[in-house]
Amino acid sequence: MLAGYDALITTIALGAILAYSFHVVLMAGQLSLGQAGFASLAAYVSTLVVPTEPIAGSISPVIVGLPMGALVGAAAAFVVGLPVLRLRGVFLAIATIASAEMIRVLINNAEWTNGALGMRLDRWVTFDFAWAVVAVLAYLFWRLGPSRSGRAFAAVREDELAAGSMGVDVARTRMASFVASGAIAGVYGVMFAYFFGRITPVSFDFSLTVSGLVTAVLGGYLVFFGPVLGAVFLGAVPEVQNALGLEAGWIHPLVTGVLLLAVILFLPGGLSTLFARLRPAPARPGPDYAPLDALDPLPDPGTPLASVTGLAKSYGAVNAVRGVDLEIRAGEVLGVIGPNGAGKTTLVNMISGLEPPTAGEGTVLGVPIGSRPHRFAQAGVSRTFQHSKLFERLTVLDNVLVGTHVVSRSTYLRRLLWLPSARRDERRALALAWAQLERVGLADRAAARPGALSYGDRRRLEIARALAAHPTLLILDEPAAGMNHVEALELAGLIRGLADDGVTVLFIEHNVKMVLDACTRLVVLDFGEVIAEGEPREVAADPRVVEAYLGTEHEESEHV
Amino acid sequence: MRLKSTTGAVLAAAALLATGACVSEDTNEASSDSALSGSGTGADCTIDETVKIGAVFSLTEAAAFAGTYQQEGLALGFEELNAAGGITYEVIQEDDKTSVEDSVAAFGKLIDRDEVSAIVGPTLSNMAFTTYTDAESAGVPALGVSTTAEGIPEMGDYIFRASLPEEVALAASIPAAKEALGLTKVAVLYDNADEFTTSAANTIKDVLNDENIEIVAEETFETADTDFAAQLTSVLEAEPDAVILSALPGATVPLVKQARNLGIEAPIVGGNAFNSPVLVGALEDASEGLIVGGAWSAASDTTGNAEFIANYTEKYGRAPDQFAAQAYTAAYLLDQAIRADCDANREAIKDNLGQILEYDSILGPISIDEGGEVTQEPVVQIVHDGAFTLL
Amino acid sequence: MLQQLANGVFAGSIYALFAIGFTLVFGVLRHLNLAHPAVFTAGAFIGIEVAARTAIPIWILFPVVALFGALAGVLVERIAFRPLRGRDDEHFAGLISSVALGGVVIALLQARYGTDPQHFAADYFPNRLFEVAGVRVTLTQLVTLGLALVLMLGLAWLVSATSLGRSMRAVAENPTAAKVLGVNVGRVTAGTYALSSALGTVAGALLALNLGQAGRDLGASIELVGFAVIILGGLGSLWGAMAAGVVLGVAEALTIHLFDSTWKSMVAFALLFAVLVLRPRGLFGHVKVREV
Amino acid sequence: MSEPILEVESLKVAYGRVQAVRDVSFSVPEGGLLALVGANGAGKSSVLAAASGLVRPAAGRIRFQGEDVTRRPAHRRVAAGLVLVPEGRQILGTLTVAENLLLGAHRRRRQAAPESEMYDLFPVLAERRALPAGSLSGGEQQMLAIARAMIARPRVVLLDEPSMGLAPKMVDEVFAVIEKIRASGVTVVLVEQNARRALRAADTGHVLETGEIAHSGPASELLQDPRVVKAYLGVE
Repeated sequence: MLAGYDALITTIALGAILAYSFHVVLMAGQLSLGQAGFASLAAYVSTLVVPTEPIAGSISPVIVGLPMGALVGAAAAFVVGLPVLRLRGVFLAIATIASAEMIRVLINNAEWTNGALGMRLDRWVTFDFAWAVVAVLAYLFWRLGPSRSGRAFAAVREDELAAGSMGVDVARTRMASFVASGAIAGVYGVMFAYFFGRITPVSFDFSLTVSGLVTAVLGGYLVFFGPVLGAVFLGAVPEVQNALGLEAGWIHPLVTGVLLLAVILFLPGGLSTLFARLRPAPARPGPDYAPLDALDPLPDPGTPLASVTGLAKSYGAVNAVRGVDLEIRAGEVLGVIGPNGAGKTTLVNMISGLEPPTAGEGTVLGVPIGSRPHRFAQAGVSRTFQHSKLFERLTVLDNVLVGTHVVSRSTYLRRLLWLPSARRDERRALALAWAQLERVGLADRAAARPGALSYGDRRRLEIARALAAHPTLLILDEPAAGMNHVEALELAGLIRGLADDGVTVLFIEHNVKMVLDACTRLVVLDFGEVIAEGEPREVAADPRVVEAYLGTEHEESEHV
Repeated sequence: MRLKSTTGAVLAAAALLATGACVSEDTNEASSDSALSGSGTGADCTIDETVKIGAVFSLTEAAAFAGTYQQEGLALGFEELNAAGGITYEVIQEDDKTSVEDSVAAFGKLIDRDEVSAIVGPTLSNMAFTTYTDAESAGVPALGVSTTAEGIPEMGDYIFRASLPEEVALAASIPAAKEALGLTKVAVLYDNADEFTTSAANTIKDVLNDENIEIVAEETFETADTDFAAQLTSVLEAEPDAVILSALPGATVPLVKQARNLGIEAPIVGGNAFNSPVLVGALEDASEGLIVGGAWSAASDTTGNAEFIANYTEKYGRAPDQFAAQAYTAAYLLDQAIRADCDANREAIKDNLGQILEYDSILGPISIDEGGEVTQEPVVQIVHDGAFTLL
Repeated sequence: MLQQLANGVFAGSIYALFAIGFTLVFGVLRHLNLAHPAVFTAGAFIGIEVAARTAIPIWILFPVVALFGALAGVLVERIAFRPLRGRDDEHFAGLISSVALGGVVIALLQARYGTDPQHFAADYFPNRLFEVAGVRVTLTQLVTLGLALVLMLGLAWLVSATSLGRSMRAVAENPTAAKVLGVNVGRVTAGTYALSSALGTVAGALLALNLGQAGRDLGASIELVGFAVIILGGLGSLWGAMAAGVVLGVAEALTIHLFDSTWKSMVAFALLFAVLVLRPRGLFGHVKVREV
Repeated sequence: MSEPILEVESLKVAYGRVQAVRDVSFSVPEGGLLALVGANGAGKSSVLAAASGLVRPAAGRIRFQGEDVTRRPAHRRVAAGLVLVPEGRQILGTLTVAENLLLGAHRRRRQAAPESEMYDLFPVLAERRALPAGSLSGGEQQMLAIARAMIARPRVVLLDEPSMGLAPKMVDEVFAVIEKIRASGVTVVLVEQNARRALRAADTGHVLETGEIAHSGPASELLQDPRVVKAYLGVE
């Protein structure tokens, strides 16, 4: 039944394996194109260890080569990754292409590789073996998707800043995706070598990179089997053309090119777009929120949480913040107000690690100012953003689940083995996330994408995501902007409720009524400096504050 | 990947079940179809069934410069044979897109789905090394028409070639050039990213060694390079009597042109890949004095050569090259093998293809031995007044 | 040695010519147009065909080729990039759609011209050899270098002094602000592609003249070096591309002269890698490292 | 009362599912000065973005000089004389001051040095004409942004938060310039957070709250209206 198709089916499997090595970096939003180099290194090195006879009489000797290839690929990716992972976008792409080309030239000039003449090997890879490897990869990605690590990848892809603020170590996640990509590329190299029985440096040139990238993007990264979709599509198109009687020659690449163009232009998530809708809606967990009780207790009211002195930030000639001293104690709700451009956002960005200060020092929950954002998040700082930074291609529930990153444990390896403890940990994260969705009233929208939410709901979602981290200090940057009075009132109630639960809140707001309703203390910034501080109602009545807000006062006629 | 041993085994089993366990059928059985054997022998042989011949050439991407000539040459050959009657051939043409993946898939299709009697191709030796293991294990005779690398016929009983090995071509052209030009020191320039040219360069160095010719400069470049001035400057400084070049056609034209521009006046000697009218057309004056070893020459008065050139040019609107001539010859060689026993079954073709002795082709007298290797006299040509002439 | 330096400069001028069109689009629009190599190749084929059909002199041929190129550029933008505008995967998708379109262009070239390399008639542009201070140069090389300089200067003038150039710089820096000022962003985008592809096709035709022939892999053969050049020069920097092209050409020539030609291909990428790691802005660029 | 030069009818602006402007209608008579005030996120900037063509409205209509321009691209509105000075100034920092001005003079390329007349209006820019605009101070950049709009000889200028982030002295200067523009007969729509200054300069005012007009009336009345203060501060 498969006679005459097995070579085709095996090359499709190989194409899918190659595409997985691109899939994993694209999942984390990295345009890394060095896979051809890692694959060739792995292929050549594996020839040194793969035995020439089947193991125990029947097992393909390539089984020895695969771990070796994965190891070589991962190690090479790590070595290349150390210097290049500072780069992003097209710079990362070109640097990694350069690394692959350098490896190609090295192999071409080396003695033991036989240079351009290449090596002949036994063809130990059969099509069932190749598809078994694809199945393993698909399994790995299937289990990765809804795990804590999988969400971290997605979060880094969608928004590095927000991911960092949720406690995801962005640099480590990027490196992890890079190394995984190298390992899969290594596996591909070994499979390639022992399927075709022949390797030459030219086998791993730039066109391999292009075809891997094309397959991965064509398949799409919305589902774990995207690379298989891409490889099947590209493998099937020539067959269909043959079946339609199109003569071999230029017409084939023309048709393939046009079809590829059409998929890219009309299916934004690649072919996986067609399947992404099939995913089941997230189910509400049982009423058992008991695991939440195991969360660490919050510090007692009055405990000093943060203390900064002389904090300043300038962008070129513009001084956004000039010498701010601030103390935050557990249990308080601290409002920061001030007109547009007063430096409020810059101030909280420094406190949460998004921007390093140009002067000043201090610590927040023991983390020195100037550290990277995930350090603050891990210490218990959680925040929302003025322009909401939601993970737009994740569901509402997944957005909140990313929030649980710092209070959950990595489950991926245990999920692979279906260990009950992994299930328990994921359930706990889920319970935590649902509790937050219910807290802000979004539980019925769990399966939606953020883009489908109203403005106020997006704000609430961001708060839920921040709360999922079980924060000690919650920073809200203009949470009520765009809300109507009713919504704002509800939000004020929510914030007071948080304070009752022991969460310390720092929030920036323009809606002064809401600030007065919710805050225990008020700081007013103008031109990057604190112009007033203290009990909310007193501060609000301060003429300097009124002036800063409503504009300069020349006549004394309008008292507020 | 860590879980390969455990989960992998389970999933492998699952994958096997899912895709059907019927793949490991024994393909090497000598199945013979009586409809493919006819009556009569030699020129009188008639076979009722259409004989299917597979062809795998690179019709697109890098090696299309050769593959399209091969496609045309082979088609012309079988067209003439069909016109002659007795046996009807059908050529099933596949494009390997100059990629190993596609050549393997194409062989799989031809062997199992189309059930061809024999396969001609592929264009590049690199792909032959992979695809011929499939042909061998399936018991399908494969006849190469441009697979000149060392070791190809040795891959199995079903593997043949009608393409002059590069070492034979060079072994002829270098001594001929030495004799004609009195060479004592030469420069060797080759593409070290390509397998064919690197292999040829190794042969060149051996032949030069045998002939006691000194190599005064050895330079390399890569297939995609466009500027060779730096290498050629080094060659120029070494003042060789001749430059021996091992390059694919894409690099040959700019190389020769730039060499002449830089003032290298020494004769340039090349191998198989030089043997193309396109080269002379592109180089015009700069091609004067090029010495080329190969399997075929437009200037030869071998049997049928003039008609071949005329028919080909009329049919395709361009002059044939060596690739076309060799593919054309392959059609006749297969026909010979089939008519020997009036049997187009794979086994019969295999048995008879290895016993072709002194067949008088447009390449001159040609024979294929049991090992699958071709024997023919190489031609050494020199470009004179814009045309290949025999040296 | 002097000859090798000259060799490097000439080789580099071709690299630079390829790269300026590439870098122009990136600089203004942040698109990495991977159809550029195919358009470059098409330029060579079109140049050869127009020359063969009309026998127009070379200084008319190049403007004609540029015209074709401009049209091709507008089409590339319309087909491969405009439909993606505003999508959140705009840049990833643009890479792939332009690769696909490049493949289509190459297939069309094969449909029209077959698989044989094409070439200018030998007497189309009579080549002459000069010897200056022991350095041999050909007329084609001089024309290439000269044209590269003229195109660079022309482009630099266009970008710095004309209204279109000003609009291009405005779009490059801040598309919203440009829109607010009444710049027709759609037209500037099309204009940038037209200009880039016009430069690319002229460069392709020029390279074909230099090589004596053009195959369908002409653009692909120079693509990777082109990447190296635009990064070395600083993405979006026109003068940087020119300087980096020459630096690379000279570095390659010197590698062959001083070491061994087998390491030549390593030079571009080792240099590129080192620059990216040590100085991501490029040797000459002042453009900030941006996301794609 | 003269004919309205700019009319906005039942305007809705949405970003994805986010409704920034729900239903806003107003009109400005030729030569008038209209102030749109309100808290952050009330939708003020979105109204101007829609009016200038930067975003396409989800619903509603924009009429300029009696013609429907709702579907017209931004650059053609500029050409017709409807010009926006965007929030945050959006000057082109790597271009010189003169080049920034020339970009504004897009439509007047026949005229030699069209930017020179702006130097009379904004003497501070004359001194800096050859410097990159990024080196100017915040106030100077704001002046440049306004000058860049005025050079197109607009009939209506849409000013988005011109006083944002400026020191009080600079704010005075900006408002002085707005007065001058107005005096020259150009219609002005002013979006401001600095409500008092804006309303003092304007004839008419609208107070926006969550994408809708909450109060409107003659500016002098709004200035006295305690509900306006409440909209900002939420205190009585």
